[in-house]
Amino acid sequence: MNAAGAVGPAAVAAQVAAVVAGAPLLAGLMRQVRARLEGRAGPGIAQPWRDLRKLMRKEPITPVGTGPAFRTAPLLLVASTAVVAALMPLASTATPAGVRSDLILVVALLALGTVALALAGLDTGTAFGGMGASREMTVAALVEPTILLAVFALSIPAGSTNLAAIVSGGIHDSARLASPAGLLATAALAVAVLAETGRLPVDNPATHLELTMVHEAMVLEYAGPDLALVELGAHMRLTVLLGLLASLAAPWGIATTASAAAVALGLVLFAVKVALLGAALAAAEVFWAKLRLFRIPELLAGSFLLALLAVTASYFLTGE
Amino acid sequence: MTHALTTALLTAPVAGPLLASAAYAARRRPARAAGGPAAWLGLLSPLTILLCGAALAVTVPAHGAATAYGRMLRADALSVWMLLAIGAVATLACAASPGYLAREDADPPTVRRYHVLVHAFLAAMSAAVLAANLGVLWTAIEATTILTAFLVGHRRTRACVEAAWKYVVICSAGIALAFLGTVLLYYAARQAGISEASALDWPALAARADRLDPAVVRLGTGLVVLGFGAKAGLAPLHAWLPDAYGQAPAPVAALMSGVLSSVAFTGLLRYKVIADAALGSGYTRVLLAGLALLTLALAAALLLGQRDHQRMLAYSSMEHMALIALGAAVGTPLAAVAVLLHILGHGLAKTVAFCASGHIVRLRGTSRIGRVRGLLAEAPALGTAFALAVIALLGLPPFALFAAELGLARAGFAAGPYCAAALAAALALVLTSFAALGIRTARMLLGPPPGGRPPVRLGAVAGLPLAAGLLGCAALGTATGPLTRLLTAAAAIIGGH
Amino acid sequence: MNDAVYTQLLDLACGAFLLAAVVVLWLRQLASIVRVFALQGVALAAVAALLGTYDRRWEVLAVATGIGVLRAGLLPLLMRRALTALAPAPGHPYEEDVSEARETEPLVNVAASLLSAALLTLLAYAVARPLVELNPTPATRALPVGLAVVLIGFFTLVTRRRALAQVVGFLLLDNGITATAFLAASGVPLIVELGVSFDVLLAVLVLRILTTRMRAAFGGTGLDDMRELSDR
Amino acid sequence: MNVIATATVTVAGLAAAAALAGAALPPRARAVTAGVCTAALGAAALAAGTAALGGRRWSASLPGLLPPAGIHLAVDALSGLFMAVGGAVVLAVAVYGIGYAAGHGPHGIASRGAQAVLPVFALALVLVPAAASVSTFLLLWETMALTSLLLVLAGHRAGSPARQAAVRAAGIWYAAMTHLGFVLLLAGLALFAAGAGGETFAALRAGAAGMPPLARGAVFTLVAAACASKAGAVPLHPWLPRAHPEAPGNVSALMSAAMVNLGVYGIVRTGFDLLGGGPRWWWLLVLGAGALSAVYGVLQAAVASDLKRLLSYSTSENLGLALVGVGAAGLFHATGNRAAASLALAAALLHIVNHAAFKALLFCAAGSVLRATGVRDLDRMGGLRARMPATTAFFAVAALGAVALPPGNGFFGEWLLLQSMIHGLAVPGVFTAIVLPLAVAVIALSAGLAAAVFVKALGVGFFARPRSAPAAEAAESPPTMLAGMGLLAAACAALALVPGLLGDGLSRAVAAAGLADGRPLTGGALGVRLDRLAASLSPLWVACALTAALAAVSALTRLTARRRRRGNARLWDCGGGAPTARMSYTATSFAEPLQRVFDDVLAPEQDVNVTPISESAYLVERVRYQRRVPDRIEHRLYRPFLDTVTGLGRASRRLASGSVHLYLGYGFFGLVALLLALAVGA
Repeated sequence: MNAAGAVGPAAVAAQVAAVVAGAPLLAGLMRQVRARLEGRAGPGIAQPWRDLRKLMRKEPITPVGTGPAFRTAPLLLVASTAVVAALMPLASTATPAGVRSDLILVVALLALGTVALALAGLDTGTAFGGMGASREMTVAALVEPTILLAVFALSIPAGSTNLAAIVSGGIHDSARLASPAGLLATAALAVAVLAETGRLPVDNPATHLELTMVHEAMVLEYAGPDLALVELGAHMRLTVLLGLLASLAAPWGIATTASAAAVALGLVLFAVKVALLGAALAAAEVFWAKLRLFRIPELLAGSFLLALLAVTASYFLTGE
Repeated sequence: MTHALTTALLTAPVAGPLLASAAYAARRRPARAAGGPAAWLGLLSPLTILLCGAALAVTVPAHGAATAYGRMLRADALSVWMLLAIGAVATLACAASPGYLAREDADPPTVRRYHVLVHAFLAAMSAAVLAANLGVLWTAIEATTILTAFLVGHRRTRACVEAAWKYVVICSAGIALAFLGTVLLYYAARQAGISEASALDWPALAARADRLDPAVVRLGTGLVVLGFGAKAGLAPLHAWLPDAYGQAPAPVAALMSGVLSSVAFTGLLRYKVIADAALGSGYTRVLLAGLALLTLALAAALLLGQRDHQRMLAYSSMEHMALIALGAAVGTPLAAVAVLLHILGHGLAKTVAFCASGHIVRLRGTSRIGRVRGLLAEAPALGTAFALAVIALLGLPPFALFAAELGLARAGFAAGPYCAAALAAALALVLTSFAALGIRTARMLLGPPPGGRPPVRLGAVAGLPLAAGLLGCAALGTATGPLTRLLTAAAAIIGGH
Repeated sequence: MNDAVYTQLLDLACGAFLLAAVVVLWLRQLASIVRVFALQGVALAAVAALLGTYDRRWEVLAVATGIGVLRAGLLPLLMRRALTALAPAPGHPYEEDVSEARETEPLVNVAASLLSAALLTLLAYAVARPLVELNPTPATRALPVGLAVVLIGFFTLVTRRRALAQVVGFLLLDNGITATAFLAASGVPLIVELGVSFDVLLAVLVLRILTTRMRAAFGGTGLDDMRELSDR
Repeated sequence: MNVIATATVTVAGLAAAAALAGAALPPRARAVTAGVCTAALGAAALAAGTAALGGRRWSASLPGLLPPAGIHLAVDALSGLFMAVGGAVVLAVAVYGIGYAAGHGPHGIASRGAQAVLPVFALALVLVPAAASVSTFLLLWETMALTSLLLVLAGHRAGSPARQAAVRAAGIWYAAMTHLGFVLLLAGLALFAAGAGGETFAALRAGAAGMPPLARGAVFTLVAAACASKAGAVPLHPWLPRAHPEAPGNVSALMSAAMVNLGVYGIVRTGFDLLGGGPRWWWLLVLGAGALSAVYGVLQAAVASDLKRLLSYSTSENLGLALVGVGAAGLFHATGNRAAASLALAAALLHIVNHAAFKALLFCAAGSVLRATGVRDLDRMGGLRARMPATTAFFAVAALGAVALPPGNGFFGEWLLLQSMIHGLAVPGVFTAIVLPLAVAVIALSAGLAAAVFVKALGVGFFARPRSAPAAEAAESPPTMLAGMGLLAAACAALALVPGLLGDGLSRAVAAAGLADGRPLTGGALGVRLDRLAASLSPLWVACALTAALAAVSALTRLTARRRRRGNARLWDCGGGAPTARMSYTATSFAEPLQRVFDDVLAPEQDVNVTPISESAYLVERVRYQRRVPDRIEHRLYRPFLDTVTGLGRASRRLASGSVHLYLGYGFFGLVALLLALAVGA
């Protein structure tokens, strides 16, 4: 096996490692940005990591009346997100996973984690678990058309749903990204990402008030290592989705060749891009309020419209 | 085939039942009201018809039409097919008769009168089928009206008298119109130079029909269609049907609905052959298709509001006769095959349905649909027989009516846009009838047994004819086997031009 | 007999034949109706006899005799006997009840009935045109009369409330057909004629028997009582 | 002798044997013998179908049967696909049915009649795709309809009066709608036969090109409407959510997994093979109906709380998706994009195969639950995973397929469908630019809602704690039922992991429909690659990656954790403390947000009844709250029509008033009208 052959698998491993290790840091960064903007000192960006370590040390707890679904959901959440991290061309398109990095598959794998958590929420048999699951699935169901339509819009210029192909197409032909279709699709995808990751204005990750909880209500019964996994999974999802957004909107720097240096550069740029995006999101969240649950469809309808416009625009601008 | 044998085969279907009728009339002292071996002697005459039909079914397609008594009686493939239908349905009906009479607790004179009339009725139908002369055909059909009038009024209740009166008055008036039509046709034939002896002779008329005056034939055929249509249950003179079928003894209702109406319709078909040769097929097509659609619409509308299961079956008969008429209107060879299959299939299925319906009336003491519930649970065999008969009548496989309706649809859509439109309308109406019939049957059959009584057994004597009828109908729908040649030959007579 | 006389006589007989049908519509007393019906039978027999004499076909004469016996004799006799059988027995509380003997209130009143008869006759003329044109002879020119009587008979059947009146209607219809047969083609073949007559006779017998049963079951022969069998 | 011929003859023989066994044997032996014979029938059909998918062909004609037309049979790869699916479903469900029937009394599905009819239904099911003439097709189609109707009615005397009434109503709806479909099909095919001048499929194929466009359009519309009704497509669907739930478990599995497919088969066979494709509007109709059914079906499923009703609406949804694929294929074909057309058709067919596997399993599992608890209402289930672990596992496997997420078996089909849409846009046309994005949105929305639906079904129905006594006392199903479900689960797994093995067969089936000029997709055990399009997917790889990641995460957690032993604790519930079962979320509450979001479409009816106590108007004694989500299409489209027809029937009773004068009057006016017409006409 030559050096070039080893770079690919190494890049995949590096991506996964970066996402796993960086996700809590991203969360910490965002909280820190928020705290500073709100005039607080903030716990520092490593706080999520400290929380996770603390939780991992606690006794694993199985609430009475829950079943295997409850226990496996956190594992599945982290595992599916890790697979997504491996699949996506975050740092390099020239990985062995690149040929399989199908955009639809990525979306589906992320949805798999959501479904697993929702089932876990129902498995507890508590009112909160059920409520969280119900709301989460409602939002997820409504987000789906937006995401897929945005995917559709982004795939048209590349003629493929392969992420690596889309990203390398974006690198070689930057005009695509600035086209109306590209912008509209990215905007639609951004809204969808907010909804998928449970950020404001769709859900408030910091709340524990019954009436406003969505994601938190679902995982209310988790404790100890299980909770750590759930938290880690949520952070990873955010990182991966922001990474996806970054890769699609600003693919510059992602390695297209199997060279170790390019991959390292790509990795650094990935961290920077995601950190910037996260900071921007955190800054924006300071000025947003959470929407009522039944106002969320309006937001999602708006993003759906953007995605639809993106598709038609991409048709009318490229289809001659 | 020797002349004597032919004569015998043509005579027996008329003479046999007549002899049986006479024998019953002569028997002064019926040992018991019903049952016993004597009751089963009644099966001899329908079996005679069936056997003669079978024998003729072998010879006629091979050697052409058989005649006897100087062309008074004539059996072509169509007659033989109808003879088979009469024989089959009559065998079932006569097999069901002893059971019916036993249940009615009829007194000996009534039983005797019943048998006398039923066998005479069979003779009249055979005569109508075998008559070569249109006048004789008419006489025989009018004779069936008179004979069945007493059978409809068999029980002498108010309802029976009412039904019989309506039956006789409406049918006689209708059939009188048919006679007027026949007279006009005779006039046209005489003016066309056909001799007095053969001016009403069907083969002669059919052969020389192109010489007849179109205007007179048009008028005559119109009257005949109205007249024989009354007997066949076609609008506008259809209204006697539910009353008569509802009040007649179940086996007689089966005979009337199963074969009498189609015998009358075959009579009509004979005239249609002449009219088509004289006028082209457009006139009878419009006339028959119009009446068929009208009848279908009436039957569907009345089925929708129906609350009585015997009347329901009567309206279903109207529906089927209308489909047969529609097939005749289409008139292609395929449609003719469908019509003949329909006639025989409907005869068998309707016989089973009416006999089962009779048992139901006996079981529940009423023919109101609303009063019958959970029949399948209460009387499994009877319920199944009724269900299967209705399934057959709804035109579902494997019964013959499915094959017939399939053939009709194919033929109809192939016969030009107007036929296709008529057929589309007919299919819509049939769908309505289907739903109405289905809903009512479901109400009667389904559900738990009322009152938790133990299941009622039907018994072999009552069950056998029902099973035989259903089997026959299913077999006919699956394959015509040895009857195929006869079927083709008969279809050529009514649709072969 | 020369042609002019023959035509005159034939037209006279046909006129009487049609007139009798109209008079049946006019009358209310069932007994009178039966009497007029018998007269019509005579007219019919006369038509047949005239045709037979003119064509010198003696078998037609024989048929005419038979028809005369049946239509002017036997059938009216049967009906008269039915009528007496229906009348309340002496000493019966309703002895004075004449409803059984009268067609008190037909479905369509007498004036409208007569008007309808006129219209039906016109219709018969219109319809019979092709029949006449096929072979214009004095006999066929009278064909509309036969058709008109058929229509009037049917009309009587539809509008009369008494069982016996309805029977008369049916017989008018039948007379009309027989007349048509004679006028058009000097009658149908003998065997057919026999069969037809026999059937008509039987039909009337059946109706008579049913009338008796009706009276036993319903206490009268008013057809309006018979509405038990319906979908209502 | 040809494999297919042998298998087909075997199928017929086994059907006869099974029907006889069902009709004649005593109760105990009946179910076993008939079941084994039916299973063998399924296996034979599967063999025939597989052989046909492998490229073999067979045809036969029996002119003596079904006068006057005769029977014509022919099997090509397209027929083979549907035969194989039908056969496989029959095989597994028949095994399941042996145990299922044993749990019921002498009536119902275990009765003589039902056991005799079931094999005939199976026979018709697997032979419909083999029909090669109009008459044969109609005969088998109607036999299938009739036998399934009889089986739906099998439970007519069981349960409460309300349940009996529901069975009766279901039977009537089913009979009427299926006959409507039959009439449409009859009209369409008869018209086709008339136009093409022959009734065998070969003659139709030869004569179709010569027919005028209007006639072709009429034929297609009629046939497509009939087939769409069979496939449960909106708005011809009302029979489906009634009949499938009321049918016994094994029957609903057969109907929902195998029978509805034949609707799609009819459209594909007629539209592509026999008519040779057609203008865009045909396929827009199909696509529109498919999209409507997909969204409407899944929405109704989302708010349904009756498990079997939920599954039936989901059938409507999935067949809708297949119809979207068929419609898209037609659209691409009409615009000349043959590659995308064959891909879309392959996707539709694959989706049908997948749907058959998971829906049969879902209905079997639902049947097991119903048999064990007598409960169909999700609100009264719960906690079954403890009492019925195997059934729950099977349901979960199938549900994973139904939500179309990896590694389930539904994912690949929908992925393929989306791929065909994306690549279909490569060919210009304003039409496709508008239609395809909407179709993608519909697919996505239905996929998203399907996830909510099956999370609800699995989470509320099987997880948490029992919410009623029957659910708490449920017992696991007997081995034969589990074996049947195991077969289906194995099929689901195989389809999920190595769908590529179907690639050649699918290509042949698409070619048999007259679409492919190459092989739309190639693949083996490892993955699938699309012909001429840059897309590939390896479900096996995804499954392995997921498993590996799961193992890694699990191992890492165990390694880093301080304490390994899991402790038990009371449920916290935000401090509320161990809630009772009555406090847990029900299916109704789960669906409430979705129902509010789609309020305008679903138009739920609710009814609040407040009873104050007698002393005071302000104190409430009882509040009765009732909410139903009726099938709105049925209410708005069918009810008024049915009411009108019923009113017409009632009014028309006056036509038969009993007056002899009226009756004679009909004749008199008929005569006068005839004479007038003749007089005027002359």
